[in-house]
Amino acid sequence: MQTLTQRLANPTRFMEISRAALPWVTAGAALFIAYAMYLVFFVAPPDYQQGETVKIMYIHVPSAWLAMMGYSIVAISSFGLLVFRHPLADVSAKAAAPIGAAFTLAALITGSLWGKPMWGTYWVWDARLTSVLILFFLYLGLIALRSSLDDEALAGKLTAVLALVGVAILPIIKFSVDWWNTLHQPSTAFTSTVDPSMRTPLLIAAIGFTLLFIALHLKGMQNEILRRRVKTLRLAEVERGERLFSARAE
Amino acid sequence: MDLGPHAAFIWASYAAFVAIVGALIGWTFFDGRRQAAALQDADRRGLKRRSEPGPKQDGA
Amino acid sequence: MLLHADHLTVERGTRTVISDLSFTARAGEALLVVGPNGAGKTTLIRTIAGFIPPSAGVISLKGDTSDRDIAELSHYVGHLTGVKSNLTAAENLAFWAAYLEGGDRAAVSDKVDHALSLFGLGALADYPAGLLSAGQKRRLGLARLSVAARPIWLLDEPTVSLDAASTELLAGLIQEHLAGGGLVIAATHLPLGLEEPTYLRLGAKGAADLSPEAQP
Amino acid sequence: MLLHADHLTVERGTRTVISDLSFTARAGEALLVVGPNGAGKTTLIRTIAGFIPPSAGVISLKGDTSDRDIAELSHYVGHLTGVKSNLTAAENLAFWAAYLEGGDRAAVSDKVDHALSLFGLGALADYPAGLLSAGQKRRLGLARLSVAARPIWLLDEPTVSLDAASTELLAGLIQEHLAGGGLVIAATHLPLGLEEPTYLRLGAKGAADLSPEAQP
Amino acid sequence: MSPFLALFKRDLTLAVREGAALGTALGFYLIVVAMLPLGLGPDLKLLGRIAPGILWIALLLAALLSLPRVFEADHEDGSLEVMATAPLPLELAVASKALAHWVSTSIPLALLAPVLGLMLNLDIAIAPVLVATMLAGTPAISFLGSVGAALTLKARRGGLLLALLVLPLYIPTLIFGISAIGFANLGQEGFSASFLILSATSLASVALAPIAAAAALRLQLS
Amino acid sequence: MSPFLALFKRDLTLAVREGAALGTALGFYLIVVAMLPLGLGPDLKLLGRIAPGILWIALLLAALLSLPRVFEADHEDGSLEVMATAPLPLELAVASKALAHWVSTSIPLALLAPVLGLMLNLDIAIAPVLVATMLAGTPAISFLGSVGAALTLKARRGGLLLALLVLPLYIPTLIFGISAIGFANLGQEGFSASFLILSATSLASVALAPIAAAAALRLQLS
Ligand code: HEM
Ligand SMILES: Nc1ncnc2c1ncn2[C@@H]1O[C@H](COP(=O)(O)OP(=O)(O)OP(=O)(O)O)[C@@H](O)[C@H]1O
Ligand SMILES: Nc1ncnc2c1ncn2[C@@H]1O[C@H](COP(=O)(O)OP(=O)(O)OP(=O)(O)O)[C@@H](O)[C@H]1O
Ligand SMILES: [Mg+2]
Ligand SMILES: [Mg+2]
Repeated sequence: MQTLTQRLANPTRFMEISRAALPWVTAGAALFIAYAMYLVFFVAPPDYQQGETVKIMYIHVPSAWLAMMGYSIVAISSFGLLVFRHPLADVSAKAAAPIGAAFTLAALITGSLWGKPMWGTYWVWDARLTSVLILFFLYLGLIALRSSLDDEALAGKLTAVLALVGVAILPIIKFSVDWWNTLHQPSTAFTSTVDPSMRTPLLIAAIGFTLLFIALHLKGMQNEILRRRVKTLRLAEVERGERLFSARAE
Repeated sequence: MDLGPHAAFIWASYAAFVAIVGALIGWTFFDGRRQAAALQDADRRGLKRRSEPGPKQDGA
Repeated sequence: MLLHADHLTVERGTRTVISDLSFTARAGEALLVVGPNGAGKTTLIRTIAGFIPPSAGVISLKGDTSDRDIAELSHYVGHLTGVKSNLTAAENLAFWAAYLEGGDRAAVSDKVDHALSLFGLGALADYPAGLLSAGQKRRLGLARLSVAARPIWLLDEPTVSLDAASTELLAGLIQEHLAGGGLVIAATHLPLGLEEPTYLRLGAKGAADLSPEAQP
Repeated sequence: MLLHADHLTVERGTRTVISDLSFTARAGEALLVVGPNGAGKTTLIRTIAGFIPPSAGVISLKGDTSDRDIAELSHYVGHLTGVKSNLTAAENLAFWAAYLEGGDRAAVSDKVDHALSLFGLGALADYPAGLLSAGQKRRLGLARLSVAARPIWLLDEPTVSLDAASTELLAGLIQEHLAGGGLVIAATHLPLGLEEPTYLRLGAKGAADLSPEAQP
Repeated sequence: MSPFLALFKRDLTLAVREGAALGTALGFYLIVVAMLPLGLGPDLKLLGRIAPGILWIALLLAALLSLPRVFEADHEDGSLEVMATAPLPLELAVASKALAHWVSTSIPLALLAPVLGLMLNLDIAIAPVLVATMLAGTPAISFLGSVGAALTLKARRGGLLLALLVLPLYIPTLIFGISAIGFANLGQEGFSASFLILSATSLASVALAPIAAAAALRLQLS
Repeated sequence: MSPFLALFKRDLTLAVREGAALGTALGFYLIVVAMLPLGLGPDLKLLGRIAPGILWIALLLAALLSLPRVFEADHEDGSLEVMATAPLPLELAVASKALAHWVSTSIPLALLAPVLGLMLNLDIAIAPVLVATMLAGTPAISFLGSVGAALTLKARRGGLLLALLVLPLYIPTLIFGISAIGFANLGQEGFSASFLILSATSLASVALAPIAAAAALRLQLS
């Protein structure tokens, strides 16, 4: 049987563990990103077709991956909230959404800026680009729905329902390039077609940005837990003020 | 460093990326500070109320 | 100052809620409008405030009113509090102070501080009003009465969701306002604890009976 | 049949409204849930109806329930009437009869006629429900109880806006339902005029006291 | 009469009696379409070319914005609570209501489309195909929309938020609806593939959307 | 601080704190614009040509649908009643609120327009003119819209009805906004005439709309 206090104990343990882990994750992210940037700008060769514009790849591709990973985290957390009613799941879903949205935006913008020199236009309406745009809309929808409900517990659960409805977008993004013949690069997923001189920096950048994502997610969850504690304390203060004031009559 | 004819696009995309991710990091950090301060404030008020009786009342 | 209603008739939808009602309220006097549910108390207060145009009769003001109409000389406090959840208690009140009376920042903030501590909300000044309890929100709404000076107070069941302490506080405030030459018209089911109020009893059919014995 | 709540705890928002409440309601017995405003009466009824998932504890049914859950075996009558203004009284009831129990047109229309005359609405059968008064609408909502047979009745302040005659009628209906082996759980501020009801008194803190002396 | 049918019939009756709802949706459709030539200039050739797309998108918006009332009314008057304790699963109740919305709003909008097409110089030969794709695609609109309507039942900023939540889900319907029309212009082959996917999208929505919508409604009743 | 400014400042503060409202409007704008290429096909030349019209019409819809909250919130919490008994005439209060809506919603939408234009292959050279016409024209949107929002304050189905009432009033703004852009493409002459009429329309709305909106609000308070 779980009471309110027992449920609060769980986030407390999360706070302890995440506080210990956060500096290490942050440091790891910084190291990997710094090393990747060194490789990108001073070591990696230009592509024989794309020239130096291939440097955009090292931020574009990790952004695109993290955009999808972010939604996966939201979806898994939503599932955890609706099915197991885990109190941290809602915190996780809420914290992951803006981070995922930011990386989706980054993928869209860097992709557009890559598209102009490569395809001659900032934007084409092909399946992958469109599906990433839809992903961005879904993120916006999640954030907007949550913020337009006053009851936070209800807002979390309804947002979770929406997140699960939208989860169909992930396979569409992933396989859109294979299903429809489009301008965009098909998924190579580190098969041998990519030269190691470009694969290594991409891999290192991807690890670095993923660590950054994790660090931001942990910090975001901590912030949210603090916010909820503040709210609880303030509500207690408000009730207390009410009691003290009422006592004046007696 | 020579980034060829499309240098502007490369720099623009890195700049946009840094702006977006930087804003995200900055906001997360700032929000953390704000919540921590608010929690301290709320804690302090709670403690004060409990240890010392309020000025006008506290017969509850 | 003197507020006089002359053969007032007010209709809501197809019903005549108040018919041929005349009464006078004087400065320094509290007029309590009483009567059963649906008697037309709210309707009367809102008619005086100028929200509902009467279908016959007039409400007029005599005395030093510098040609302003009743609405502008009145504080109307109805069932809703006029409090924004996303502003702090102090911000809410500061807005109403500036909106209702203007004045520079320092003057506004003095008035707000005074009003908040008067209504026992000083400790909660910087909390978002959405966190306040129903009674506290209600008090925040009533605090408007003290941030802007208005000769006429129109109150519709002002004690709803107030506890004993707040009710007493409000009664004191009303008494003070009356002593300063103010005029209070309040719809209420409770005696409010005022000294010598006048009662205006509305009947089930809008017939009125204005006498000291008509008290609830 | 026997409805048993076991160590029930229900939270609303951050507050624990009902904590560790256990009680049993038996077929043929009326359980009246009483207590001050905010004690959690509505919360309890809605929890039994399955709208609010309890944070701890279970509510279980024993007896011949053919494996259906409590919600499906219950009539829930809350503060809202479930009446559509743009349908006539008869159409409203016919819809609920068909929706709650199905059946062919003739059967439905018989049930509707019977229920309408039972609740004194026979003359108003073809009036758009929007024109009915608050009490008449309420009766139309209650008439649902008699167009579909359900062993459990969950009533939340069923006498609100009912006059004396209708209250009596409702009491009779409840008594009849109990006599037929039904089970009634009602939140109420009034005694309802039932013979020997059991009282479940909810305190300000959700503490419960189940005894005949606990009656209001 | 079965509960499902009873609810369906009630919702249709109400839609007919509260005729203004349908009128408002049709009026909105009309005016959005009428604004386009004003915004794009009166080049008839251009208009005729983009007409199917315009008609589809305006129809999406009109159907969408008429959706919130689907559950709001039942929530406000307490019908939803009674439905949640009835033998008919809430999922089927939602399906019945979405179906009623389809019949009472989406179908009239689809039938109005070719008429508005005249204003946009739509090729008359396309009109039957246009209506056919709309009839095949709009069930997805009504059913997916019901999820959005259920999610935003208690939300502030109803209309705009609903659109933001639901329009992304409508994109496949839009894409295949338009591509079916495009193929019909050229030959039969691609048309039947697109039309099949369009219908499949609708069927999938009809099957899955009520589950999500019912879950959202249950959460809000608590 | 003057009452007018106090109200303006409060509405802006609320808009910032309830940031999601603006986000929802921007998101709606984005998604409506994004649906068009999906409906019209990815022909970039065609898109570039119709882009200004599309951007204008979608902006109208987004601004419009974000309007109802402007008065609803104040009505629900009783602020409107207090404002009706304050020294500041209700007309000026309405003007202050419409101005706040313009600053907090219409301006961000106008600034987003050229970014969305990129997706529609809008000629970059037009972008400044587009934004200029939108800035000149959107006051009419916010102020005329406030009349609609005031009229539909208590109506159910707010959004759709509001759109039906107000969109016809937006037509002059749309026509002159578009024609100003068209002229700017060719030469300066016609542009300044259209731009002047556009600005005049806005000024007239700013002057007259608050009177109508305040009258509508007073009726609903009674
Ligand atoms: C706004 C436009 C763009 C968007 C939304 C976008 C989206 C994506 C996404 C979602 C992925 C991850 C795919 C996966 O892991 O399966 C990806 C990968 C990739 N993108 Fe883009 N992209 C855009 C523009 C471009 C452009 C212009 C290029 C270069 C010509 C490009 C080259 C790549 C490459 C090389 C990969 C890695 C593929 C792999 O190895 O898996 N993208 N993009
Ligand atoms: N907008 C309206 N349209 C039609 N009738 C109305 C309207 N508002 C109120 N009424 C009717 O007018 C009568 C008087 O209502 P009013 O609210 O003034 O009563 P009251 O004395 O304030 O009652 P209470 O003590 O319940 O507050 C009631 O019968 C009510 O039904
Ligand atoms: N949705 C909710 N969110 C948070 N708190 C709630 C919610 N609903 C009710 N409460 C709180 O739960 C408590 C119990 O409410 P409930 O409605 O069950 O009381 P009640 O016994 O039915 O009172 P009444 O006699 O006034 O009907 C109250 O303090 C109320 O404020
Ligand atoms: Mg009243
Ligand atoms: Mg109750």
